[in-house]
Amino acid sequence: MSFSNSGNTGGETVIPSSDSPSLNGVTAAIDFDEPQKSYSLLPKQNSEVPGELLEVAMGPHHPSTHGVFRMDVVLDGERIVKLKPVFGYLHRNHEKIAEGTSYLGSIPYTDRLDYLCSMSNNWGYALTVEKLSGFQVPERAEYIRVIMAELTRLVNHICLVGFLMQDMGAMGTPLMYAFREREKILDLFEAASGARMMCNYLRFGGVRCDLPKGWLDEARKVVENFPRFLDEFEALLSGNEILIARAQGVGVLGKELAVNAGITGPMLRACGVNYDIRKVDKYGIYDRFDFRVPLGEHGDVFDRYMVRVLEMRESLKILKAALRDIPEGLIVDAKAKSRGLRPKVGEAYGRIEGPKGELGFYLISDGSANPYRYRVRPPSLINLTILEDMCLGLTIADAVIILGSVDIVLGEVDR
Amino acid sequence: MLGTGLIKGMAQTAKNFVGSYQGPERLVTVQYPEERLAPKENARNFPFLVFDGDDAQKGLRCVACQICEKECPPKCIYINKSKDKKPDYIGKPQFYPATFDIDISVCMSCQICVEVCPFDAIKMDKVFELSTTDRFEALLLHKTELAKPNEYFQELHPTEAAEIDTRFAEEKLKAEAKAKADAEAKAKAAAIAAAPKPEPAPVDGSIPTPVAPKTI
Amino acid sequence: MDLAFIIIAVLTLASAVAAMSLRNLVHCALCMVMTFAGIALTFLQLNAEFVGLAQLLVYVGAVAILIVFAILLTRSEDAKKEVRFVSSSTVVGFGVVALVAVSLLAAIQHTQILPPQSVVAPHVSVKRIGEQLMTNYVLPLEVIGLLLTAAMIGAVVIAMREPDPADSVDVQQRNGSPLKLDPDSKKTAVVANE
Amino acid sequence: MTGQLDQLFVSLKQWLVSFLPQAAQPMAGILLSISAIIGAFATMFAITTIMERKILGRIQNRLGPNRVGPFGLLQPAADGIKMLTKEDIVPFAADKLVHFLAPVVLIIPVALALAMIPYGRNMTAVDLDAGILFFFAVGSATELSVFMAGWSSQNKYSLVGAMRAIAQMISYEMPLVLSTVSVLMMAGTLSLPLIVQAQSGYIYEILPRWNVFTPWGLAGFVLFMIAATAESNRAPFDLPEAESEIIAGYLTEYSGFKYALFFMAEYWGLFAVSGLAVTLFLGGWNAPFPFLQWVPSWAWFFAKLGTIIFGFIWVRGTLPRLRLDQLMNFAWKFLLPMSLINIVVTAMWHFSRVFQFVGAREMRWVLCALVLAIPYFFLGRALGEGRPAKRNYKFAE
Repeated sequence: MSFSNSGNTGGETVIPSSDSPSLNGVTAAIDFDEPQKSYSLLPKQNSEVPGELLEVAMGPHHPSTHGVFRMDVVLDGERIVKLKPVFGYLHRNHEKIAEGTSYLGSIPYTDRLDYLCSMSNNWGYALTVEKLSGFQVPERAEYIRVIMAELTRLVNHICLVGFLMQDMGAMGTPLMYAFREREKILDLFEAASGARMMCNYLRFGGVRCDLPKGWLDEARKVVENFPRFLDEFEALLSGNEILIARAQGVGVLGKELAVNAGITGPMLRACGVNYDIRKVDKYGIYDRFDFRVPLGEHGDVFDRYMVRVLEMRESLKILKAALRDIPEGLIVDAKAKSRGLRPKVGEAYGRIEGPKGELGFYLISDGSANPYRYRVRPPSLINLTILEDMCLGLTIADAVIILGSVDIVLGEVDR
Repeated sequence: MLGTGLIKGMAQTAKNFVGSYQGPERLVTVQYPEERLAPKENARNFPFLVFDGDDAQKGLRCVACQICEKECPPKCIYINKSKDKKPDYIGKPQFYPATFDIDISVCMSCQICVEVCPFDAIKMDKVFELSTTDRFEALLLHKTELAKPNEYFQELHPTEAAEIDTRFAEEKLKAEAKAKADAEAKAKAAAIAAAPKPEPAPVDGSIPTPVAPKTI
Repeated sequence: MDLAFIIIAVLTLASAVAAMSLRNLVHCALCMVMTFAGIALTFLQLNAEFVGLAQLLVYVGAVAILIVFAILLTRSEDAKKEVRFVSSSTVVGFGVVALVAVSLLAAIQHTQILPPQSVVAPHVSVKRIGEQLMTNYVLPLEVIGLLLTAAMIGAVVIAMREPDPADSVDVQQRNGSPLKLDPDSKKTAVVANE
Repeated sequence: MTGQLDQLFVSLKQWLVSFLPQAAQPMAGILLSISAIIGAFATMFAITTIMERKILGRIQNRLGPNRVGPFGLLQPAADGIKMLTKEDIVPFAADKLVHFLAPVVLIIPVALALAMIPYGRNMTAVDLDAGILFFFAVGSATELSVFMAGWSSQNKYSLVGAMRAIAQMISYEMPLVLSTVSVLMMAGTLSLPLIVQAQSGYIYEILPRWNVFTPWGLAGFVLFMIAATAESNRAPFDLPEAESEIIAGYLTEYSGFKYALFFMAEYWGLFAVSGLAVTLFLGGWNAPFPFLQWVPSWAWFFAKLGTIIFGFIWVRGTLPRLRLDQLMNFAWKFLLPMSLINIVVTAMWHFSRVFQFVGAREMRWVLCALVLAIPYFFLGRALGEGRPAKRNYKFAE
């Protein structure tokens, strides 16, 4: 009988969570020094909760954990009394590798952080290196970067909504529609950079190569058709009673907790905090575009969904303007060099508004060809930290869609 | 009222169901092995080595400078420089790669080797049907498998290839002119040498400048 | 005796014995379901369609599930304790069985065996059962209905979980410890668009 | 000629049986019916799986399976071979006997239920006086098998799935049965062929007299279909096997042919319950218009069945899944009151037949529809818990 704890499925040794509930236990989940012992989240003396508890390890090969992520969940019936995110299954040593590689050599690795949004990852890293070395980005390159980053945002948000609906059990239909549109944008990426997902397109002080002939017209066509698709998408989903019932009031995240926990991106804006680095930092040429930042009010799953849909519409505005105004000219700073770059001693922190939140890169240069320290601030990881706080008291089904609405990519969480 | 949103959604899926029979706007699937989309000009997959002329090994543009080996982020290129020099495509003695292996099971198709190569010797291929049943040997490509003629490159990336070819042709012209000038100078010098006071002939700089290819 | 009857009877009895003697409670419950089904089949064989189907619907469909649920929800850890086959309760059990058997046999002995009647049983259709229930037996029906309703309300009251104040406070605190969010503020913040 | 075509299978059976000695004929007739039903529905199962994948594919703008055979039509054969040759894995800790019995216990009642349905004129395998009662009686046994599967697998997901399934099936059995009550009231019988007969004939010689074309019939049909979706564990009520939440629910530890049996039983259950819906509400094997009566009755039955299954697939391709508590709320707070109201409306309809003045028919229609629509509106609102469906979003410049 599996109501008892005898059949604990989690084999790993994990540090038991301390008593304070929020924001703990999300770092170093696997302790290699501790001798292997059987581990359980269940309270020893089961006095506080009546009835028997059931501990379930959801993941790392669970269909809805978006990769190799694990949630150790303690259930009372179907209600969650405790939840512990466990990750690290996809750790690839990105930061340490980057400290042994040249500045240029890290760009392809940044593609693989959040593999849905390689263009914005490139930009975050390039921005940091430009800060460190003082390269100027030419006009045309800035426009190209904005176009690519906003297209990436479309790709990411549309996929996210598809995945979220998949978690809600919609048989993949919204996901397939999302992928149909994503394909068109990926074609654009391929035409410009040569690869669909691992673009490796941006360079310090510009972009790697100019846009091929006719690319801008193609892009304009895609951008023109996208709103029609979004309307259809919203007709399918936004008014759907089941979606409303499932999403409204579920996984509510308070403003204060969100700010305290360092949540960024659409997650934060869904709570009603007006914080968009495109507006705050005005990096690149974002001050030239007229766009608004949609804000939610309840901080629940539905707000997170709607904020993303609205953000796509704003991105389309930016894209339209950028595709109209893009000038001719150089695509890379004449002074910039990618090979053998040795920035002067110093440190820099560059951040961009990635589709998932604030994507930051922190670099310390000791004057050599490799960075002395390289650190990524991954929005996925930091947005994941409050998972337990959003899920407590709800059911497994809710936990699955809350995880879906957080929008994580395990490549970025574990790096 | 309860159900309106559901019915709207059902209407959307019905529209897509019908639309998928009406043309490629909604049904975007391509039946892969039979139908293929034309690859984009910029598309890239795994690197190959370009050679000029007919002889794959003699005409290799690579001079084994090992920059790509050093810059490759996942370190999947293995080069052994030759001991001897081999006449380059314009007859200039250059090193050549005694071995040049790329482990495409490690390669992440980032194109950095292409970017850093000063000789336009390594380029990206578009072939993607490379699966084999052998994980090790079959995916470690050697110099012989990697070498592809310039014509192949011209086919893959016409714009870039045309640019490189014109540059090479110009350089070749320049080099020929220079060689001619050198020869003339030599002849002159010889003539002068016959005269009482000989003058040293101008010596070519030691820096190997990329020179024009033999033929295309 | 008909072959089908023998099969059904043997199965029913065997599963009844198994339901009593098996260690695993769930197995016992499943065996009991088989007994129920066997009884239902016997009814069907006697052409008592309605009773047989009602037996199936009520006992196999509802009672069995109820038993299974009860076992799952109340099962304690020490259910696997070794039970001695011969214990005082066994002796008592055999005593009860013997008493019942003796009294039954006595009753049978004292009854005059009825002459075999003609096989034409009155055709009892569902319609007739309905008519009977709504005319002659309407009072018992209503009483039973009332009783069941009362029982259901009682069950709902027992099962209804009091909204645990501790829980909601907990969640509230998690969600906004520093500023102490007013629990009502959520409602006021809703922007409705009818 | 049309009559012959209509009675094709009946006369075929009689012809085949007539070769046997008199004593063996009844038994042979029964066996023939059984094998015909099993064969027909096994084929139909195969066709439905491929059609479902094709239609879902088209809904999702894909092509669906098209590699095995012409247009992928042999896909079910390939799937069957795959299922048969797969290793049958039984978890070490599982209760082996119960684990083995669960799919068997599931398929028996489902097959029994299929025997009840009138597939055409004179085409009912078992014509019981209390046919519909039998249908529900055997249908309720499926819960047991789901419990057996979930419990015996010794897997937490399986157990959660089984609990969900049982809770869901018990809750939805109530509206399922109650929504049929109105039909039984009007037909005055529990026998399915007689219910079909009650729906034959045409109003004004052209409009079919099906139950679905009355207010109570339409409401009953919708309620029945919703409850049937839940009973057969299909989207959006597929919580017991919600793959994004509990892997595959009670099927998690099943593989190979046992899984295939579960799968088939699920589809057979779907056919049975759809067949019942056709019988109760869509006029069974009756033709929709008198001039179409030349089409054999069984063809009409299967056409209607196919339409209903297409509807199931369409819903599956569109709607996301409900949560367990919402599912329960929906059953107890919406479907149950609505089906009770529907019974009242049926009684209204029945007794208002006495009025014979001009326009009485139309008035009765409107009145009954209103009595149904108003509670529908308010119950629907109550389900949303007063939550505003539309939200406004602010924008920061």
